[in-house]
Amino acid sequence: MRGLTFDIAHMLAGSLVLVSFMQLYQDRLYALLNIFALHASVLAASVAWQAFIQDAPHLYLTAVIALGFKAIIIPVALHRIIVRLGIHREIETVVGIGPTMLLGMGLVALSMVVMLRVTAEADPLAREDLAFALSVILLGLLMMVTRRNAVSQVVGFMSLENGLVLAATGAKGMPLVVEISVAFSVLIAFIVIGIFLFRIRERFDTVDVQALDHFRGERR
Amino acid sequence: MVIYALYGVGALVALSPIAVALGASLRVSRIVYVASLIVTLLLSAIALRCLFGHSSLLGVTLPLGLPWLGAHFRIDALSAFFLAVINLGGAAASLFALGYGEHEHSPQRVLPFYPAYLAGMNLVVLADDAFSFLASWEVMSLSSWALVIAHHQDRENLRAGYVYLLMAGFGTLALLLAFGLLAGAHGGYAFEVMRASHPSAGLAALVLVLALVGAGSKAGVVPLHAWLPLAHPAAPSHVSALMSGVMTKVAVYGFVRIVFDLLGPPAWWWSMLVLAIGGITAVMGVLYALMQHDLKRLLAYHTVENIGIIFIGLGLALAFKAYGMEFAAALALTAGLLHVFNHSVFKSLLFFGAGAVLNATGECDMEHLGGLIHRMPQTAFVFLVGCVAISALPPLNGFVSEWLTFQAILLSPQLSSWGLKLLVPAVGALLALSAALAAACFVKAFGVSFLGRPRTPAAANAHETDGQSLAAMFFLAALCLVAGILPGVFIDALAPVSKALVGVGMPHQGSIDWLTIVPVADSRSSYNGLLVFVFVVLSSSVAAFAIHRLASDKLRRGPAWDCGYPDARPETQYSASSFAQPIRRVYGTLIFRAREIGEMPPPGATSPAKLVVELRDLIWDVAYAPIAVGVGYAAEKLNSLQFLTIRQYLSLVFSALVLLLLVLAVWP
Amino acid sequence: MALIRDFAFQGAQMLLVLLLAPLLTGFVRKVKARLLRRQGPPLLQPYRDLIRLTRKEVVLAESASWLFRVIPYIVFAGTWVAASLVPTFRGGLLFSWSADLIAIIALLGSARFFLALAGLDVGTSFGGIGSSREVMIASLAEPAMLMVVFTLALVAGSTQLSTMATYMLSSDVGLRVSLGLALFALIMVAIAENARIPIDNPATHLELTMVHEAMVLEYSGRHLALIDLSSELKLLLYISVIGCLFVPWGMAMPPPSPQGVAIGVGSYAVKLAVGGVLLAVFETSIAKMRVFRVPAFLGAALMLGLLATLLLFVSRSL
Amino acid sequence: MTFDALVGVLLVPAIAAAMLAALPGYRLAARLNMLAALLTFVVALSLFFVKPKAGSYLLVDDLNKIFIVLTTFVGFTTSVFSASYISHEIEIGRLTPATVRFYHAMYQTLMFAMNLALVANNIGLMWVAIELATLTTVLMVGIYRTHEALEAAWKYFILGSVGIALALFGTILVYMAARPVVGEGLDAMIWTMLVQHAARFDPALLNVAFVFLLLGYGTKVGLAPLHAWLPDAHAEGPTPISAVLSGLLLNVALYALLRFKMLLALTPAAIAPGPLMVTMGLISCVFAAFMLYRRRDIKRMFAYSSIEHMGIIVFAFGMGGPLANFAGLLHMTMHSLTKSAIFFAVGHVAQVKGTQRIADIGGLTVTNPVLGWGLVLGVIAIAGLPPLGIFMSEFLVVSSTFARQPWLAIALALGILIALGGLFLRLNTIAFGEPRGPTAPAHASYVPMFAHLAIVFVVGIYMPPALVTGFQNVAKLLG
Repeated sequence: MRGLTFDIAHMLAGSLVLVSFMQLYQDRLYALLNIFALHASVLAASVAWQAFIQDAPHLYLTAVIALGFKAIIIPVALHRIIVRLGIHREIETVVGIGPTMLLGMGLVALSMVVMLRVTAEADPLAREDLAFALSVILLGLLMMVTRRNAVSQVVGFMSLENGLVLAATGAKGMPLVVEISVAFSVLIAFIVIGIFLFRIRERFDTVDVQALDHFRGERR
Repeated sequence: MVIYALYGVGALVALSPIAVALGASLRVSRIVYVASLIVTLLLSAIALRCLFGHSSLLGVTLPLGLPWLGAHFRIDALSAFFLAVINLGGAAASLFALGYGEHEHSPQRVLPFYPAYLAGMNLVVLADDAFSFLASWEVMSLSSWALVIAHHQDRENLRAGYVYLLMAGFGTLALLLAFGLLAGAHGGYAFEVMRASHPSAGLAALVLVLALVGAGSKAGVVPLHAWLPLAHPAAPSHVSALMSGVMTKVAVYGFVRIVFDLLGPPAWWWSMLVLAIGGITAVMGVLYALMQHDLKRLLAYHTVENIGIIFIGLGLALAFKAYGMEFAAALALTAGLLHVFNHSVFKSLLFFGAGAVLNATGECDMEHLGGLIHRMPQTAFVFLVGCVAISALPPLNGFVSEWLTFQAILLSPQLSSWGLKLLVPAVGALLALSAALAAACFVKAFGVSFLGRPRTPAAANAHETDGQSLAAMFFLAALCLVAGILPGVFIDALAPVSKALVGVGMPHQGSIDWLTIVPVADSRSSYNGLLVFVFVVLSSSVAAFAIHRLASDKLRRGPAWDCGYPDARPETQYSASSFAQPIRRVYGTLIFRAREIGEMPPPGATSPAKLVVELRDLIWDVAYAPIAVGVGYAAEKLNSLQFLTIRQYLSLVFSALVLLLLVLAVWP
Repeated sequence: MALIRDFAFQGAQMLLVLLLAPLLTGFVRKVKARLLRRQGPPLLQPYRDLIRLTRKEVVLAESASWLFRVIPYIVFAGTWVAASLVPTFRGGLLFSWSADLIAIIALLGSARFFLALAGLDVGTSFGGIGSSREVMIASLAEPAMLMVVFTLALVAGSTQLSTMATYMLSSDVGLRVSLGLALFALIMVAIAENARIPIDNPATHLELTMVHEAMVLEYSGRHLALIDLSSELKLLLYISVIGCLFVPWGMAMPPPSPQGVAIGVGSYAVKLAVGGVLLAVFETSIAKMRVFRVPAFLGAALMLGLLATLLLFVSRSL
Repeated sequence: MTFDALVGVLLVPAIAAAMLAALPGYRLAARLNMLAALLTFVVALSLFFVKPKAGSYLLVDDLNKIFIVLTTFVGFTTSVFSASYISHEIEIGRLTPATVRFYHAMYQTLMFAMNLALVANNIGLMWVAIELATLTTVLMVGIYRTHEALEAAWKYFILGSVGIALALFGTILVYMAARPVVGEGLDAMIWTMLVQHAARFDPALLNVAFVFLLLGYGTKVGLAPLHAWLPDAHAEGPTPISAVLSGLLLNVALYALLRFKMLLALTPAAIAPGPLMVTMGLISCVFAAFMLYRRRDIKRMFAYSSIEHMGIIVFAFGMGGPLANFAGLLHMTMHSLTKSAIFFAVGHVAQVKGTQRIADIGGLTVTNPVLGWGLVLGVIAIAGLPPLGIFMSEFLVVSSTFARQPWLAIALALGILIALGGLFLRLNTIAFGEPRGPTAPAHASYVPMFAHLAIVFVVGIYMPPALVTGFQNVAKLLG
């Protein structure tokens, strides 16, 4: 049974990394949102599995939060925003998809190397999870860096937070305060972003960060 | 004793807020200057008392500054001497300012800082630990900076103040590092702790270099002098006098304190460094001065020259000390310190004179002056005294200290190091050269601005300056004469200082008959200013009497002969730059890349012919301009980081993260 | 008693230099004239000139200041005092210790300083030319002179003229390269300082070549007399310095015996005569150089002096 | 949990925030704001006399006591300044009463968040508090709704939340490291517990954790190259907020960093945090010094100077040792006071001249002498010239470093010198020279500015023994 639980957790976490790669691969906003929803649900699954094997019921709550918020509400809301603001649908990338994927590979390798140096008596499950979580975080960050489009940057940020949740749940017995704070922060973050998008709507025709950066402080 | 001195300083410090509170008016300026005059006089009395042996070397420690250390203050012979120099200069300046300050058009930018400036300089020489020393040092710089930019509407003054502040900060940091070395990792910032700790040879050498850079940048040692001729003239004249005559001496004090007192036994090659720099500074300074036509700037450059002379004396003292020749060391050190005093006297005098001229004519440019001796005879007289003194001519005081320096140089063959054997004569030649050039320089300064015929209406309508200013100038002139004809007294006063620093003092001069001074031995060399003075006065008056009696004393005024050229206009007089032309031809082409471009109008054109003289300050071009350009370049390049997009900033964060993770990955 | 005698000697010395100076100048002129196969002025002509000048009234330029009138006396006094401190026929003068060689040079420096000021005082172009060139020459001549002094002082271990003379008399001097160099430099400096050909021409009044004369152009009457007298004194002084330092033989040393003094006076006269003849010959046999060749000339003197000193340091250390 | 001073410093701002959110009328609101801030400060002062025992959520020790008092004090003076500032803003119509109500509520929320971060005994709680502080300041930076303000807020928001996310990951890792030793659950996040058992933590985990915490909280501290949000946020937000950002929020982030440094220092096998901090501090100092030269906006210039000083402080703490730590603490305190004073002055300047462009401001000492000389004094202080407090701390940092690491000290000294040049280059045109721009008299309260400067001046000359012992204890604590 021990082996199986481990394999499943491992499989779920790994698939989360895989989905992050899929996100990197996308070049259409809607597709990106769908993939993000998938990302969130995989996260929810892995959190639920963690809740089961750690028999820590409060983690189920986290799983539900993840599923509810990130897999459903946020993608839908972003859908709406895209429609409302009439953001054009394809994602402008800085680096081409291919190089980005390669970079991602490198990052995953890096996070493995860093994490596997951790002494083994911290239980292997945590180690694997942390390794995957770190790579998910780095991939999210990579996405924020290589995408010009505000929405995709937001998505990158979200997947980064998913990585955080994964790590938090991987941490055995971590108090609920953390998950709540994560959800809380995501909520606040989302609200603020929403406010900003609308304010920006008032002033700009696009939420393209380039346009936002147009004045850049002292270029007056 | 020291506690009274501190009271005095406290009084000065208290003056600044009072000046701010009372606001700017004639009455307030009188109050401030009278008060600082009184306090400085008291302080100089204290200093002299300490210098002539009645000082208890006990210091006081106030619960200020670094909490666990406290602020240590102490008066030993060295600080007593410099305290005297500072406060004599300060008293003279305050007296002068009583009259001069009335013409100040923005007193509210001068009055609050003037007492603070005096207080800062006093505190520097009183301080007995690194923190108080540096703090007072910076206060001194800062208040003088405020005084330099007192007339801030003139952009040149602002620039001068800016350069000055940067150089001051640079020097302070150098001193800070030097003290950091002396104090060690555990922070033994008190001076007695530093004396006790003996740094290794390499460390000591580093400290010496840092001290030379730090104190030298304040004293105006070439090539760190660039700020000096900008800042000193920019300030009001009594402050210029203080900066040139006194503050540079405080810098010299810093150097002496660190190198002779705190640093322990010197290595022989240190003196080579100091000597070389001193010689170069002396000659470069006077050559720069010769090229100027602004009176105050000329005087400022001349300060550089005298600082060089002082450093030559100090360098010789280091050399002799390194070889354990105490008496020679005492001679050289005394020569240097005596020149410190002399220069503070006549440089203040000359700056006062320049200030009086500035008040009377509104001009400091010699090309616009001339003939002032007719309109302001008394100022002309004291200025002449100052010129003779600074040109190291007997029987005034400038000659005595240079004579002593020469005597010290003549002792140098007994040094057993080859480097010094070859260097010292060369330095002697440089010293002689600078002395001769100084004479030329002041013939120019006095001759062009005071003699001849007025070149502008302003000069023609000049008026004699006020009583207080004249009083201050006559006081200093008298001091020049006294120190010139009775040098023995001053040499004996310096004996305790050299006893404290190199072990012995010069032989006691007061006991020698006829008030002669004999530095080493009777058969070797001796000088008697008094007799020379008496002889000159006697013989000249005898000659005058005889001729007027026995021959004619008739006199008729007529037009100038001038080889028969009729009524030449004042413009045909020699101007400052034309006076300097021969010397510029000789030295300038090499050092200043001096070029004379003559523009002849075509035949028939009525426009006048022009002669343009181009001078380049090579030191600025080589040492300073590149730094400014470099900083500007770096700033420009880095500035692009202000204009990135959010995504690019994120990628900065991202790459920092990846970098650190890589570091962890390869961490053993 | 001894003090009185010393006073007497000192006084005699002062008067002697004062009286001999014009004679020397006249002598040089005479020799020059003869070398040029001219009759030349009588030997005593300089005295006549001086007396005539003192009798004349002074014509003073309107723009001249009080300083202009004081300066001749200062210049004269400075030169005279300097000259009277140089041992001529007898060493160990009473007041010789009141100023050593460096101080004497500095005294001459002060005289020149004031003379240069006088050149600027009236505010004419020629005065300016004179003083500016004078200070340029001095700025090179004085260091050269000081280098010479260094050399001699290092040899003799003193800057006291009498002591130096005594040392030179003593046997342990020997023949030194640096002394030769120093002598050479000293002669060059002396020529320059006394405004002789090739540096300057005391006889000319062709404006653009004047240096010394241009400075004193505005002087007349007694003032001019004093100026001339002091330049004559200066010439005498330099010759006697050379004599006292390099050919001190015959100089009477204390305690003086009458015959010693007699020998001293005689030898001194001989030295002056020889010096004058040599000067005249040199001047007649050479042409005046352009003003801006002068720096090269004096720079050479400075280099010689420095070289002499360095050689001395090196030889000392061996 | 019984009510004590700790709860007080949290409750007062929370209640005040609620009231202000409800309260219309900005004059009354401003007064209430001042009152609440003053009350908080008084309560904080009481910490010196009654020492509450550390609970499992809140704690007070020598370290955060200093921070709390400093924060509440500057919070109070800033509220005084903000009253006059805001009223002027409403007169010229840059702000509407509605936004002002929002502003006041946010101000107290910010106070609450910062105090919470300081007194939290739980790393999770501290993280939440700092996150809250970030979000509130984001909202206040954007309050003017101009292009630049929105852009600045957006930039601040994105960079800030990324940093905060990294910090959270670091926190989780610390928990992971602590769990095997301390045991599962809440205990593994409580400072006091962590510090007790830190020696047996897994070093490798702590290393990774510290990297994330350094980058995460370092972003808030404003270390280069994570600084990008700081200048714009300072330049575009209302000036009181700039003062609070520079004076307080940076300190709070620094406080978190220091806590974790202590933790790491207790674990022998882990990498030494010192070199990392020294490097980043040095980079920030020199970089910001160069950035001062090309500035055109006066508030942005002083924001860069904040980066420079944060660099110096982090450098000092990185060097470690009693002297350097003491210097770091002193420098931090002096910098908060001085920099907020400068921002008070700058705020009034900008209101008088109607612009923040340096090119349009000139000759202040002629047109507005009090304001101008106040600014000059502030710049002199911030440039590290005596007799003001920062000179003392820089003296200690440089000289104590030079004996240990000469090259580092020289680099730092050069940075300081370059910064001096940059600051005075601009000050020359701002305070001196020909007057430029409107010359209306500034109707403002100079009290806060000169109060700060007076404190800085006094400390530069005489440090009260109580302060000294307090700092020295903390310096020992920091190791």
